[in-house]
Amino acid sequence: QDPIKIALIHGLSGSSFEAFSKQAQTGFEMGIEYATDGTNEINGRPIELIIKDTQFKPDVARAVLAEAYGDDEVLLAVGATSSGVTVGMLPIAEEYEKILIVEPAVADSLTGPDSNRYVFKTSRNSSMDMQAQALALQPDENLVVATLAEDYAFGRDGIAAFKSALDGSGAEVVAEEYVPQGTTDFTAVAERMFNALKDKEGRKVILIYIAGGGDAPGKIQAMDPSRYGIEISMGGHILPVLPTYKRFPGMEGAVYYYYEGFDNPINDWLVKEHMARFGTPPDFFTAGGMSAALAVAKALKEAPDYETDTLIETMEGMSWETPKGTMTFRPEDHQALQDMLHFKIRVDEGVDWAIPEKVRIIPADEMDIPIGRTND
Amino acid sequence: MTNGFTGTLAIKGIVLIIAALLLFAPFLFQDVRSIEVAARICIFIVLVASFDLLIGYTGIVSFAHTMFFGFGAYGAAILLKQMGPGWTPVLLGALAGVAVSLVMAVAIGLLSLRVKAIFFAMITLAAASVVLVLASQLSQFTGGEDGITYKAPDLFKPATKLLSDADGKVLRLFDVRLNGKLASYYFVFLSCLVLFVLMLRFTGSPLGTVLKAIRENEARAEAIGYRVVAYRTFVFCLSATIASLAGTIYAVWLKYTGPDTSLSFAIMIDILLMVVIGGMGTMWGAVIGAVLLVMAQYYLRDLMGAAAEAVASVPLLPELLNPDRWLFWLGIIFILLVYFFPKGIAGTVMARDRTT
Amino acid sequence: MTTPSLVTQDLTIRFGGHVAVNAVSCAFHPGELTVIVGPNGAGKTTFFNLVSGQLTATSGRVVKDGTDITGMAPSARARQGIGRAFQLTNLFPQLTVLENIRLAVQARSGDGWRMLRQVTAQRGLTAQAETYLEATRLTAVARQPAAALPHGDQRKLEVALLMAMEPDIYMFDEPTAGMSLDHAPDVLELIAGIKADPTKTVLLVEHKMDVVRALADRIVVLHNGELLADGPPAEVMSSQIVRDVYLGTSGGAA
Amino acid sequence: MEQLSNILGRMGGVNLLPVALAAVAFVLIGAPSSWVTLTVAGLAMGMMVFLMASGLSLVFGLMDVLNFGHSAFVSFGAFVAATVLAGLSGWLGAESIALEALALALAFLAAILFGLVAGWFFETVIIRPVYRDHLRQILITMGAMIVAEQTILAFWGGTPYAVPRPHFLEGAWIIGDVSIEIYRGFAFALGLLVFIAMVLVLNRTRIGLLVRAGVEDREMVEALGFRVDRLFIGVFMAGSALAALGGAMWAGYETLITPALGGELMIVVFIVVIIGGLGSVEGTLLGAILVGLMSNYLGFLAPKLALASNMVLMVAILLWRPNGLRPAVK
Amino acid sequence: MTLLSLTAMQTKIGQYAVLHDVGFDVPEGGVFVLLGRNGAGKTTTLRSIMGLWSPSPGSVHFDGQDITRMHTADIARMGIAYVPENMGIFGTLTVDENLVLATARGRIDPARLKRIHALFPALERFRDKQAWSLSGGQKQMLSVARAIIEPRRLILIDEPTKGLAPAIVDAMAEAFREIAQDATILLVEQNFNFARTLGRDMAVIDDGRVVHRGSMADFAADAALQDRLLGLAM
Ligand SMILES: Nc1ncnc2c1ncn2[C@@H]1O[C@H](COP(=O)(O)OP(=O)(O)OP(=O)(O)O)[C@@H](O)[C@H]1O
Ligand SMILES: Nc1ncnc2c1ncn2[C@@H]1O[C@H](COP(=O)(O)OP(=O)(O)OP(=O)(O)O)[C@@H](O)[C@H]1O
Ligand SMILES: [Mg+2]
Ligand SMILES: [Mg+2]
Repeated sequence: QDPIKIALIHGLSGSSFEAFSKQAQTGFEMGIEYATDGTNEINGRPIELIIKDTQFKPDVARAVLAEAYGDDEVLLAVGATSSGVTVGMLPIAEEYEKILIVEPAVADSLTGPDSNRYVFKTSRNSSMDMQAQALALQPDENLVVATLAEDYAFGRDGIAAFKSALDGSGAEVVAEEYVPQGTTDFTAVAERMFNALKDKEGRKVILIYIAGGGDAPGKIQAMDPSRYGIEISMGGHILPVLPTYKRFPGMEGAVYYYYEGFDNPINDWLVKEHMARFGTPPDFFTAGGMSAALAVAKALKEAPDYETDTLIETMEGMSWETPKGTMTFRPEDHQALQDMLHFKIRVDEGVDWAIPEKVRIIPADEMDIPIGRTND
Repeated sequence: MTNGFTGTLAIKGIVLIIAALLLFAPFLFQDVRSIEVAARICIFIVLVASFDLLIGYTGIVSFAHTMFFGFGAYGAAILLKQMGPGWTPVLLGALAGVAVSLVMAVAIGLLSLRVKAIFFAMITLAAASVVLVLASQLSQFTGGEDGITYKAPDLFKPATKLLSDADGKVLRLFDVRLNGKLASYYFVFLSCLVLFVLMLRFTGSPLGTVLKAIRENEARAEAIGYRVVAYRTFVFCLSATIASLAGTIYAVWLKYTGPDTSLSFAIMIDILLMVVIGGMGTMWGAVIGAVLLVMAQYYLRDLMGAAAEAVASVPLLPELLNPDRWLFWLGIIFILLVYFFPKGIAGTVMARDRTT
Repeated sequence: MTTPSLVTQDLTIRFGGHVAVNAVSCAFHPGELTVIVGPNGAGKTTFFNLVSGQLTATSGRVVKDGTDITGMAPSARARQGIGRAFQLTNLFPQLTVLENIRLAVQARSGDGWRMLRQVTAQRGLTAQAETYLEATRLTAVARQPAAALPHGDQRKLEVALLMAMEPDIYMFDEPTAGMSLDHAPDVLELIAGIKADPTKTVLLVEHKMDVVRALADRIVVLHNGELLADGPPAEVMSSQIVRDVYLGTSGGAA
Repeated sequence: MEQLSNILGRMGGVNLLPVALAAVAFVLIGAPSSWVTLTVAGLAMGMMVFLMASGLSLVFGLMDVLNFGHSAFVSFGAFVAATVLAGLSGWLGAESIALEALALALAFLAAILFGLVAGWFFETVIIRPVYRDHLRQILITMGAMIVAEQTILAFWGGTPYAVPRPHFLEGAWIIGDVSIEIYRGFAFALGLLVFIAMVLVLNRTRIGLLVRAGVEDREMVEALGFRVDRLFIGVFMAGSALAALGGAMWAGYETLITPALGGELMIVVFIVVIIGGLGSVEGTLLGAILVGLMSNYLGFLAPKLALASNMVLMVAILLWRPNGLRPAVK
Repeated sequence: MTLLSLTAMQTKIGQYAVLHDVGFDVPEGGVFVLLGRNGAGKTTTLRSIMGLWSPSPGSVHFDGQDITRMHTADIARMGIAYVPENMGIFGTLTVDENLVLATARGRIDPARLKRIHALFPALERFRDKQAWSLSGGQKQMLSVARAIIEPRRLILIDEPTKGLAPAIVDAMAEAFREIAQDATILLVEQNFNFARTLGRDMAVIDDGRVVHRGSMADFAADAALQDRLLGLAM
């Protein structure tokens, strides 16, 4: 039987984010394994994974994606890690008229106007992060917020999404601060936010939305915002970063995935197998990769034939089970809508990292994720 | 002296072969990746050669070369995005890119009159990083980190039929479809060829000799009557213009422009690597360097994968040959090259002629 | 007497508190060879630097053939016809001897800005350059990089570069320093040849008294940056003050 | 005019720049507590940058070697120190200040040792063939930087690495409305110590002179009876050790580090060395403090401009003084 | 007593054989003069002694010890000073710093410094000036001063009078005579008149070979020999 070829296209060298790519690929492989009960076959055809490296360069990514579609004749491709690289890849899918599943790149724009009907996205987007975060704050008239984000599209979009989630709740954003990417010293901006908040009444929160390093929360916490009654709020993070959350016991926020936060058979299997094989619990990108694989597997099982158009029809509106519950590809822009985890930080000296304990699952339909693009 | 020029001949021969391979690339290698690689090689040859005008011929160390490349790329990209596909935006974009490049080059060039070479290098580095940040901040024009995708002129659409047979299907020549993709490749190839030949003429001209003299001994060049400042500013502008044009060509070819394809420091490092590997101060070196490094970027990984499998039973070796560590090896090879072939490949081979 | 081709008026330069050249006014005429002597540090090289533009005067003027060139860049002065050989050898080390010379010839022809014509096609240029090599007896080493020449030959190349510029005003700064006795005559002969041309002005800094005696039409003595004496060789050399500050007891016979 | 500059010169000349900057900032900021917080933070940040830049300045200023691989020493220093701290996390949890301090000292020592060894290796293998050749230095050290970054990736992986920090350095001193991070105070003290040590060594011994002379004419220094090769190795090792120490210090400040850390800091470190002027430790300190203050003040007053502040500062200073503020070499 | 002895030195620079056969003995005390045309190999000989090039085959013995393969710095520490042809001045250092570097302990003997300043007054006047701004002759003085700032056993001097004013040349000759009281000087000179008054023994190099050895007195007396070996046309 002819194998079904799938290309995994991620950045595997040239940036320290390569570790995330590897998680995504591990997750994908485990997802296929789970979906095929270890046979690695769907409808009697073996799955063949072709792995390619974008080197975190959009031009290289375009070339290897084109190669996957054109020379390797894969059925569909999955990728990539960084948003910029992935944006560059979108038109190639259209050119070759083959499906591209975006995972784990985050940006909203990947399902935006520049995207096309060949693109599906299983990863979350920034709007989900920030809306979930806003909901986790349980906003009301009593809430005053200062926001801190990095000064580029990702940061500004995130804050916009956050504000739109606060709309109508009565909560007030009194300061919006943006720092250059790569900022490592937050004293100045913290002073600005303190000055904006300290004389306000109510629950005062600094919301931090910074993807890069720099440890803004830790540094602002070190300036003791509690003396003005200000608390810090931020979303959850990948496991390697969670040790730094030990400084924020009791903090509440929302996160894409934490292995103890989701309770379903797929996640149980994933956690158990991952612990057994790698000695560590699965992280964001493992779960993401697995979700993408499960989507592919379901589509392949259900589609009557493997023409691209048939697959697209099958996948539009499709719901499937993942380690973090049910996801659904929204028909309009092919973004997978998904649940998020509302957590509260618990510090346990016996655990190396801070534990984001589940408060509740924020169901997908509670969030109002803007539609990026409408099909034709 | 008599058996002299074998080295130079060898290098020229290799360059000619490369040129022939590039000319027939679409017919010789019919897979997708090869064409991408070939186009990238063409563009980087021009980019590296224009950088060599600065570093190799005139002895100016600049880290702003990708900035000029980026101006050209973004010029075309933004206009193609705003105005839709067509030749006017490409031309206007090229012009705009060159204009901005010239303004910046003159401004930076005038600064260079006052400060030491190494400080000049740092200023260019600073300018380049400011532009990089600007590109990410002015996201409404530049698409920010994510860059912009757009459509190239209709002629280059893969669906365009250059020639069609009786049924209206695209005609094939030696099994190669004569479609827009092919046109696009030859657009890249020919424009790069023209730019490269122009630069070749520059370096062989009296102007080229003056540049070398400035590199060797600036004060003495001034003393025998050359206005060093004017010459330096001129090459800086010239090299910026060519880099900018190369950027425009790349933008048209790629149909995507973003910081990582046109502005990032990684490209600057690539350019430096290519110049050094090929050999500074000779245009042939640019060709050889660009070919080798682009090939390495696209194939070294696969090669290492194969090698790692081949030695899978040996301990440690497969770990070291892990394809994801290909940059490690590139770095090592690079150090060895600088160490053992300070003049680069072309320079070393050609230097033999002198000593015989 | 002819009109002077080069005039300095109150030429002065200060380095911090130190006045290296102090109000030197002097005129130089075509067809005349002026030797500038003076103790080490007297300001001879600095005076040359002011005339050829490597340094800019603190005050005073330099006038060539009626044109004020005080503020001009060295390259502009070179194009005005002021040529200069350096005391410390100052060449294009990695270029060959021939290329070194060709650069000077080309500077004069004004071809430096040509971008599309090929050097190899300019046979005339190379031919001219070769005549200067012959004149300085450097033909044998024409294809060697300048850096590989022994000191004496580098000094000759320094002179050859100046010859190739064909200026109106030749300035030699100790051209024979470090040249062996069998090489020095070649250079002196060349200088004598230029001196014979009534349109050329020659300035020469030299410490070897036999050379001075053989060539000088006129001697200018600098001391502590000031013009101490100026006149025909015999007169200047015999003056007591020159003996005191410059020649010393042996009268330069050592 | 001349008189004015004379008076200024006697009062400290360019050394007054930070004071002037602080004075202007005081007027613009208005709120004294914010001003104090920012000034102290800026000074400490400057000191931390100085720690990283001092090694580069030493190697760049004295030996005229442009070491782009310097960032690799910074990253390595950070990771080595972080690894030691992680290994000793038991001591950090033990709530004993002495044990915590010991763990910290050991971590720094490990970083320094690593810097010394790596510096020795780097000088002998990478730098030795390219003395006096700037271009090849830039190139070969960039190659080395790539290799070093890949090595870090291979050893520590690409995921961010959390750095445990002794408890006694956590938090801040709060005085009225002013907050001073304790860690910054520590950084300030350490930076000052390093600065004094360097000034003493360079001024009390001929090392500085010898190295500069050796760069200019290596053979002549040897002909005067000095082993230039050993001297250069020594200086290079010292420079690398300082870089590693700076990296270790930075790791503690950042608490979450990635292999890209050194590279990200490199531009600011280069700017500091250049603003300060080549070859002078005093200049580097001055440059570092200016950069630290400037970014904090601008970050408060006009965050939009903070991004370009370092670049603007560098270009302005170079236009004013083409050789930097306090060049040791003219 | 022979202080320095060169035997059948051959030195290659890159692939050029420069010295083919250089051998002579320098007796202790006095001035030994090495003559030869441009490019004959005089500088190369001095550099080979200093260990800056390495002769092979051939050997250099100093005070009975083989120093052929020793490191330049160790050779210098044996009490050999070198005044190179290009003067080897450290331009970015001041005049005084140049002198300090030439001492073993970093301290200058004030008496010696005084003598040097008396000999070369310019060095006193410009002691805090950066050396690159000195005039050509002043640099030459500094270079010689560095060689004699401490007592040495052997001083190699390459063309010290080049570019010096006659009065200074006289002073220099005087200085050398004085130095030669307690040190040996190996002097490379083009200025034959200068060399003649100083030298006791001498050798002539041509094309990398020693073509004549003998006493200066004999050589100075033999005009035909001078003419043949040096081309003394003047
Ligand atoms: N750029 C400079 N900066 C400071 N001082 C300088 C500079 N150039 C020259 N001088 C000083 O000016 C004086 C004159 O130097 P100059 O080189 O003109 O002397 P010279 O007459 O050519 O001597 P020599 O015969 O030794 O070459 C010297 O004392 C020198 O130190
Ligand atoms: N670095 C070098 N590379 C190649 N050849 C060299 C080099 N240095 C010297 N030579 C050659 O070695 C020969 C001897 O040179 P050397 O400098 O010893 O001569 P010299 O007797 O000191 O002459 P001069 O009186 O001109 O200083 C010359 O022919 C020269 O071309
Ligand atoms: Mg002089
Ligand atoms: Mg010599």
